[in-house]
Amino acid sequence: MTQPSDTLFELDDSVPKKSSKQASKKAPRRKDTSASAARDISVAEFFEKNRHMLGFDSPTKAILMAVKEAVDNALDACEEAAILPEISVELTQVSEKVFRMAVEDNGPGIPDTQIGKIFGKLLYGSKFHKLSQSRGQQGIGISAAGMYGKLTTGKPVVVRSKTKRGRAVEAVLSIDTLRNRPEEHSREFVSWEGKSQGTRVEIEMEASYKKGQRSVDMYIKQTAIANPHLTLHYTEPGGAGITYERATKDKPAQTNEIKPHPHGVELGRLISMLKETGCRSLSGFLQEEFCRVGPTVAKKIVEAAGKKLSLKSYPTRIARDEASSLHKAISETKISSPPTDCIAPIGEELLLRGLKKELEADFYVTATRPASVYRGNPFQIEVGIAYGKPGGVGLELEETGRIKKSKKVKVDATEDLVANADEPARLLRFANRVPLLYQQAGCAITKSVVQTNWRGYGLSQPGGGMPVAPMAIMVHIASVWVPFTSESKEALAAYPEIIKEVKLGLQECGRKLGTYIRKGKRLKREYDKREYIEKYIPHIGIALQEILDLTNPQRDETVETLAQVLKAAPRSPRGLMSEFGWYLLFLFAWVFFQSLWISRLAKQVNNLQEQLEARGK
Amino acid sequence: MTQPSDTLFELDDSVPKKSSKQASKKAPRRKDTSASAARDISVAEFFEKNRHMLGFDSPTKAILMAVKEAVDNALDACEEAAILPEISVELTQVSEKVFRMAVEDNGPGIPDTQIGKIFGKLLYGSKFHKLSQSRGQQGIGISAAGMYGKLTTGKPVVVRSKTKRGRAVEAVLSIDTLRNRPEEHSREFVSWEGKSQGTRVEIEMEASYKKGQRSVDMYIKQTAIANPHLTLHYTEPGGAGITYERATKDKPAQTNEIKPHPHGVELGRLISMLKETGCRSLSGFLQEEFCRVGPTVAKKIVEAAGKKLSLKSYPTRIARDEASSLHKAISETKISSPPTDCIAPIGEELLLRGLKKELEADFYVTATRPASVYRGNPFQIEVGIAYGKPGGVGLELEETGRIKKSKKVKVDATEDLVANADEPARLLRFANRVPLLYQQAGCAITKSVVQTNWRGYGLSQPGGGMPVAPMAIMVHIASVWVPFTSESKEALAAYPEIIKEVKLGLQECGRKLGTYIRKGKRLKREYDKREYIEKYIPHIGIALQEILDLTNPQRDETVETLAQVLKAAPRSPRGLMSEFGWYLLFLFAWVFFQSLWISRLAKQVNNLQEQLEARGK
Amino acid sequence: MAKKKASKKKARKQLSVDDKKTLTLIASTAERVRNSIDKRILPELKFPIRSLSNVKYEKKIGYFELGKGRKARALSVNTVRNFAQTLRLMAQSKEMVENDDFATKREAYYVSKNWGECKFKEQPESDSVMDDIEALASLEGLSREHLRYYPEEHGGAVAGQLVIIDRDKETGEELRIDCTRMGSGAYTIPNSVEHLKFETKAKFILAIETGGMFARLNEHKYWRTGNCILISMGGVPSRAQRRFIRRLSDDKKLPVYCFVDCDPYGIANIYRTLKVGSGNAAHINRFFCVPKAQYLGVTPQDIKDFQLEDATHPLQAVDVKRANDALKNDPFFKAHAPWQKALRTLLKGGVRAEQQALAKWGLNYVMEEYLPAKLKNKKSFLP
Amino acid sequence: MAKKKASKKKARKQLSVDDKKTLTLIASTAERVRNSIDKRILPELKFPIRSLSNVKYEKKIGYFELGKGRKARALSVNTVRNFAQTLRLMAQSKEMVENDDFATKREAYYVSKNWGECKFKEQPESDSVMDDIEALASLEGLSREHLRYYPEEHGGAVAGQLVIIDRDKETGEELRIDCTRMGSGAYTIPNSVEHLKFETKAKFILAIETGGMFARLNEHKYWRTGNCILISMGGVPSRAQRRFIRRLSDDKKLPVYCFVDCDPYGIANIYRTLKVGSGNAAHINRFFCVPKAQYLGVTPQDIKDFQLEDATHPLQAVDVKRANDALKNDPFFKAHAPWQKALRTLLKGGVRAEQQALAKWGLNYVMEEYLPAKLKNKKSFLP
Repeated sequence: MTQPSDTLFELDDSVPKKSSKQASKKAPRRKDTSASAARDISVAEFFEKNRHMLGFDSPTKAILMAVKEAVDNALDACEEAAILPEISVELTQVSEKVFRMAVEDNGPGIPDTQIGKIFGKLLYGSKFHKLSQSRGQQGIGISAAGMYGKLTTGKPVVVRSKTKRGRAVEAVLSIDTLRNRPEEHSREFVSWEGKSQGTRVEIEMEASYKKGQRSVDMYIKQTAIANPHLTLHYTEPGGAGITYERATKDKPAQTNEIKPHPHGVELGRLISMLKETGCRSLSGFLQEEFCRVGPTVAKKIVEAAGKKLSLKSYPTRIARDEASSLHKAISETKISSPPTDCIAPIGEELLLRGLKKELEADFYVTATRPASVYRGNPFQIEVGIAYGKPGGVGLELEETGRIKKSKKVKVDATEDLVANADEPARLLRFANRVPLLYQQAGCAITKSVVQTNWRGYGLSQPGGGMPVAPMAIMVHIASVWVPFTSESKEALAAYPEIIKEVKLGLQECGRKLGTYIRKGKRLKREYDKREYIEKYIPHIGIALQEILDLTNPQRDETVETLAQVLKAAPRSPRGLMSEFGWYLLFLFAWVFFQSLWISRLAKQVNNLQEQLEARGK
Repeated sequence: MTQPSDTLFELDDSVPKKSSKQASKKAPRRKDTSASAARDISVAEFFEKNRHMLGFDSPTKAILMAVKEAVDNALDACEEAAILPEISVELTQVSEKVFRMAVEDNGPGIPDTQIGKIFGKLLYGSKFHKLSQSRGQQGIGISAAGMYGKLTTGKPVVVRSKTKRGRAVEAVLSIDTLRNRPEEHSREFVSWEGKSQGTRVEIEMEASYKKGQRSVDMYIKQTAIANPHLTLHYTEPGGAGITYERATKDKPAQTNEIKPHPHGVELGRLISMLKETGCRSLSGFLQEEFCRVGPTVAKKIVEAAGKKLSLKSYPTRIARDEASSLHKAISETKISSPPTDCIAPIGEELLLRGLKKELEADFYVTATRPASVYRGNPFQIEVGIAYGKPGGVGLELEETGRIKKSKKVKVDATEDLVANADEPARLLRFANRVPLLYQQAGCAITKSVVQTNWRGYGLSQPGGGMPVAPMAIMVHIASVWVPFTSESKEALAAYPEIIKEVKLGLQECGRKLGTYIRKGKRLKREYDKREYIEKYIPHIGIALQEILDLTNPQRDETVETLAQVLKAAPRSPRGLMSEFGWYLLFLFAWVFFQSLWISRLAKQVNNLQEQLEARGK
Repeated sequence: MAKKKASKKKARKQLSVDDKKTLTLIASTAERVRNSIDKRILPELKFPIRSLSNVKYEKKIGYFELGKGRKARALSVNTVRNFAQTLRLMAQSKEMVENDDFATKREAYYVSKNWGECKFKEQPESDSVMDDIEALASLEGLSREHLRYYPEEHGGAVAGQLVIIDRDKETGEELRIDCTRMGSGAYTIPNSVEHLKFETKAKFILAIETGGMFARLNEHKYWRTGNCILISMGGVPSRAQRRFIRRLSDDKKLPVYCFVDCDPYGIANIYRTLKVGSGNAAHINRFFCVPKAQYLGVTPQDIKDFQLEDATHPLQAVDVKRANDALKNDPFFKAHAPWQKALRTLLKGGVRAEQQALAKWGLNYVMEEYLPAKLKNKKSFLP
Repeated sequence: MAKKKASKKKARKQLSVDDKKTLTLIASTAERVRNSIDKRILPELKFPIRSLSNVKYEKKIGYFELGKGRKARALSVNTVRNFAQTLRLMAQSKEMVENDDFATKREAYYVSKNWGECKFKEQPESDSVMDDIEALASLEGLSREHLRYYPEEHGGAVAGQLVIIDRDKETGEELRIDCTRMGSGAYTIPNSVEHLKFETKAKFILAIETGGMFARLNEHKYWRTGNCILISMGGVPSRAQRRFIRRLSDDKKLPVYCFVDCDPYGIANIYRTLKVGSGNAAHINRFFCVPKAQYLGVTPQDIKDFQLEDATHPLQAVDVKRANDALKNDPFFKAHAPWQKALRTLLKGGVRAEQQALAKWGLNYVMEEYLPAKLKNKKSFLP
């Protein structure tokens, strides 16, 4: 079965093996026409043939995907090295159908030995095996962009990199799809003036450049929103550059890698972990390989797992049936949620700044939910809402209590991320600070927005779909493992835990928005009503004059008096509170009273339970 | 960069390498906590973590996917070995959430050496590198099913296989996801009574079993329709078995593998082919590596490619720029379409039999389109339509010309694949004879159905969506490479060539359906009208009697005469042909005349062109 | 502008008692408002609540009556426009009473176009304010017609054993209109009938739903054989029709027999409105309903008795809803067991029959057979 | 059944000329059908085509006239039901003429319920067959009323300087109805007016769109000051109204002035129908249209002349469409340049004005200012 002779030709990369005896290195596939010859398929070959799965299915989308992968990598690198990122993206049109993308960062640079694999090998990366928050996770993206460039233009990727201590290196390389390994065309030291460290990637590819909701421009703009610590220079093809300045110098919090949480591990995975571990006791295994398991919890688990297992059982010798009992025991044991220092949300304050910087609106609100867990993976949801075209409500309250019209702000419509009043709200989706531009309909975030009752916040929501309002909704998920529905990372899978959290976030923002909208509507009403007074009082005078045959001075005196009385008491208690209104007030009061009552009871129950548990121990 | 020392530990499988020096074979990942350590990711690990991408995203879907992969493999194996397939599928409920699937075929069996890799390694198979029609193509399916089973129940796959000459072997194995290689737990010779050859796979998995449009039952039934040469035994969990007998003993035509067509090759691919080829001249390369290229075409291409290239250019030495010219030259040279003996459609006749066998309807029509090409890949579209609940129109014409009511046939509603009259038509999608049950909305076939104008055939099509009719539409694509939108193989990508062909097929069937529907409607009208005569003639008698003071005998005589006259000339020419009608007839005649004229002219043009070309050569 | 025009009109010779009452009502209302302002208290107007919740039905009284519920509308920013419009419409009313003139509701709406900002934007606005004023007036026993706001619709046709006594408004001459001498034509009821007097020897009034049936009975002088007065309603009777029938039946102590289609609309809308008025206009019922009215037919029972089954139409969903509403929510139908039974029969039968359905048995079957048969057995009438 | 009933009726004393013509038409039609059958040829009926394509308008004649287009309906499986129904309705007509009776369209529909399978399912069916018969009869100068099928709707109210001479059908007595002596009420036009005679000293007829306006003019006896006859149309005039106005204006050589809202509906529907009839019922226009009618107001010019701008409402989309249709497709409006101009003015102004809008200047402005001003300058009328 094994063919050790073959391995002598190999470099350090996995090379497809053939069951045929043919061994020519140059043309490993030629002549191998025996129909039944089953063979390994290199993952690069697979994705080359199925590149639409990676998002490279149209020229318009391809350039967006490439920019996205390059920028994501640059940001990840800067953050890992605790550098305040400054990234430039430059698109150049080479010929009618060919564009060159260049992305340069001020990150730590890439060690010589890594350059080839990072850019010339699929499924290679530092992020897949870790449970920690990062933009990339699969080790496919940037290599796939290079592969696409090579496939459509024949041109390799040009990478320039300088680490703090090393010299700047420029490598020209492509991916050997048959073997899924890098092929270096050249590598040389170069001088890189004014650059202390950083990486620059250039890829030429067949592409088409368009503006709009799902364009590179949009990706760049949304990236600036979600990464307020980033300075981003962007040059569109043949166009002038634009710079998004950073809004803060605070870098995102450093995140820690975590071990898997016991509740997220499936039986099969548990069995392989038992087999692979270096631990020599079950107790040690549980505490070492998982988070949130200490001696007490380990003991509880093992006890629940039945008599065949003890704390000292040797992990690699545990049979399937016992593993199954162990798995059941884990699922039945109460274990605290995973630690959340592994995820770094943007934060309500910074998110607010990001929104205000890039979206012109009347009202902003943001919410960062507490961390939660799906399938053992911690995640955290953030929601932001920008509402109202400037000047939309158009009224504001002076300090003295008078209402006045507010000034109109000029809006550049092409740059506007906030929907028009008669359009569905715009939805901006982010995963680990990366904007998601495609497959909105299939995304768990969209589902959550649609399932939220926006009517409760004073918006219209025709047909139970997206709310229709001058509004942009932003939703960000930060997680150690974002559950994308496909390799092209465009939409979230609909885990109920995620949908629930997004909805809670939307509701939190929605309530504040609702208050704002109601306030706006009330101001408008009051303003209109005061105008009424001035309009209609004279007519009461005329009518009284006609009926009671008053003289003109009598009439004017009555009008004057009435105006004074009415303004002194602008709202008669009856006008505000018809009989109906009093009932309502009473009911509200009752509800409030009851809720106080309920919360007190709940606290009591909690206290009692805690006491009970404490005694149980 | 290379670490040859590591390779000594390897078997013949690709094992992930670590850049750290740690080399413990038992626990290759432990302790490797350095955050920046980039590493290979095994493709099995990747898909284990992303198993929703393969279709294993819910327990209901998982069992369907597993059955599908197993049956597809069995059918492919039988066909490759030219065996008339007989397959049995058996589902058993093991516990509340766990089911066992067993699929057994009478195929050629699997050679000992292959069993492990076929069931215990992702991206391994005989079909990926060939351009020939088969059900499986990616080498992922059945191994992924096993991996899912292991992950959810911890139980390995049990494979039993017997080749014609060998002894029956039973292997128990699972996939080592970390290394993407098979792990055999046991292998032994067994006796397999009454079995001369075949394979049996058993997988236990977490699953849930439901009936309905996207169930295992539906998959089985549709498989029987698309594979009329297959006998299929199916046992549902705890239920009685059902057998779908084959409708024909003719096996599908054997298909040939083809070489790629020059027009389907992208620049990057061309460059690698030039580098990998064993041919020593450009002329030879073009003729050897591609289909439809002979000496003349090769010459034309090379001439068009410019002066730097000649027929004798050494392929591996052709530089990128010249390759680019060559690529352009290929795309500009006229080359015949690829051969189509690489695809085997079901055929109109057999498709009709399949439909009649499994769908009860009033009217059937099928169409097999000529083969066509997308991105250099030959494909062929087949369409079938089953229309009308039996007894729906409810009238038939006797030989004598009398209309009578036809007998009602009892229909078992639960078994019915034909939609009800007020529902959208059911759509049955097939790719290389495999039913596609999920993602109907995103499929190119659905797009084609929706874009077809069904109103023209007398059906309603509200809102330009699916036609609403008591109807099932079946569409089959046979191709050497089916462009699925994802690894779970549920929907076709929307290539314009494919959409065009599907629409043409639908139109071909639609026209015949339209004729049938119109005939049915006409029969119904005539029947109703004859009844009229009997109803209303007496009233003419009464009216005449009242106005003209006729005696009763006079009245009856008039009525009798009138009935005779009316029945002798059931349609008065004026009744049929009002003035308006004559205009129409004239116009029709004119149109017909003109079309004759046009076709004659077209023929002339054709002839002339051919003559011209002949002279040009 | 309106004031100036008014001064051109000749002064009224004499005011009637009702007119004086009306002027007093308007003046006292305005006076209260002005006094309130002078005391620097926000003035308010009190209106009866016009909704079903403020309505009661007693068999004895025979019509829906307004309850004691009042809503007070205080002057505030919310109500100032409505307040001004109410007072201006009252001022307009005063002017019309003084000049013996009137305005239709539509005209009143147009008059407001001269009020500047205070004008009504749509007629429903002015109608609503007018309804409030009418409700206010109804407390003093005054109807909208007393306030000189007349309905747009005229009052349907009258024929038969009746002499109507009117006067020439200009000359003061008494006019005697003999409704037996209209030939195939008929007398049209004016939109205010308060001033009419009657002479009759008829035994009853027959109120008919459709113009077609009225034409048949008039053409064949059924009022002579039946010794009655025929009144065509043409659907739900207008205010003027109801008031005319009410005054005629009160004055001359005549029973009123209602002859309408056998369907929930004929029963619950046309007949019910004629007899007891409507719930949401309870403030006017005391003037406009005809408690003496009885339902002659077509009854659900008639469909069987006169074999009309194959000349019926199925009840529509809206019919069924209307009938069920009547059964469950309408105090009138709830108070009368025979109606409960009849409506249930109707619903069970599932069909409705029109007056004209009787033509199935011949065009004049209705005069020659149906009406005589029904009148002979008044117990078959429904209350 | 119908036959049996009929025999019970007393025989008619004497048939009028028109009645005889009617009976001849029915009999000859039936005769032709029977002869055809006897010759074993499928019988056919020829009807004039009732559509705009078979209509012509000449200023001289003054109304839409039926062209020469005929459609032949041969008996066939397609037409047998319709054929039978046509003949049965004609038989019914014969019976009614002989008995001096009539049926409304609705009654005719119900009569068919006794025809078994041959009965009409819905009234539109019987209406359509009746329209065909009417078109057939119109070729002989007979209207539907001659066939004794009367419309459902009555004919609106009449007041003013007119004595209508009718007769008591039962006693034969002559009845003189004096329309100056109706008080605040009015005379209702019956649904057939062929037998009426008139006496009048009035100078013109004023045909008024709304009941409200009619009530005002009648209440204030405008017919006395204006020396005219007032007729209330209440929207598009019914057949009986149009025939009444036509016969009155023909008999007494009276001009007819039309006073309607200034909007496309008032102009293109109400006035146009009164004056020239409608395109899709051209077969009846010779009886029903009033070529002498003139458009008094409210004209688009009046909106400016009488400063009604702020009492107008914007034209709705349907109004604009109607006006454009009239301009482009209506032969009547195309034949009269003043109307072209007026409609363009209306469209340009973009607003419509109702009769009641004049109330803006005071309730009686219409009698005291508007009508006198208009009548003084008849050139301001539109043709």
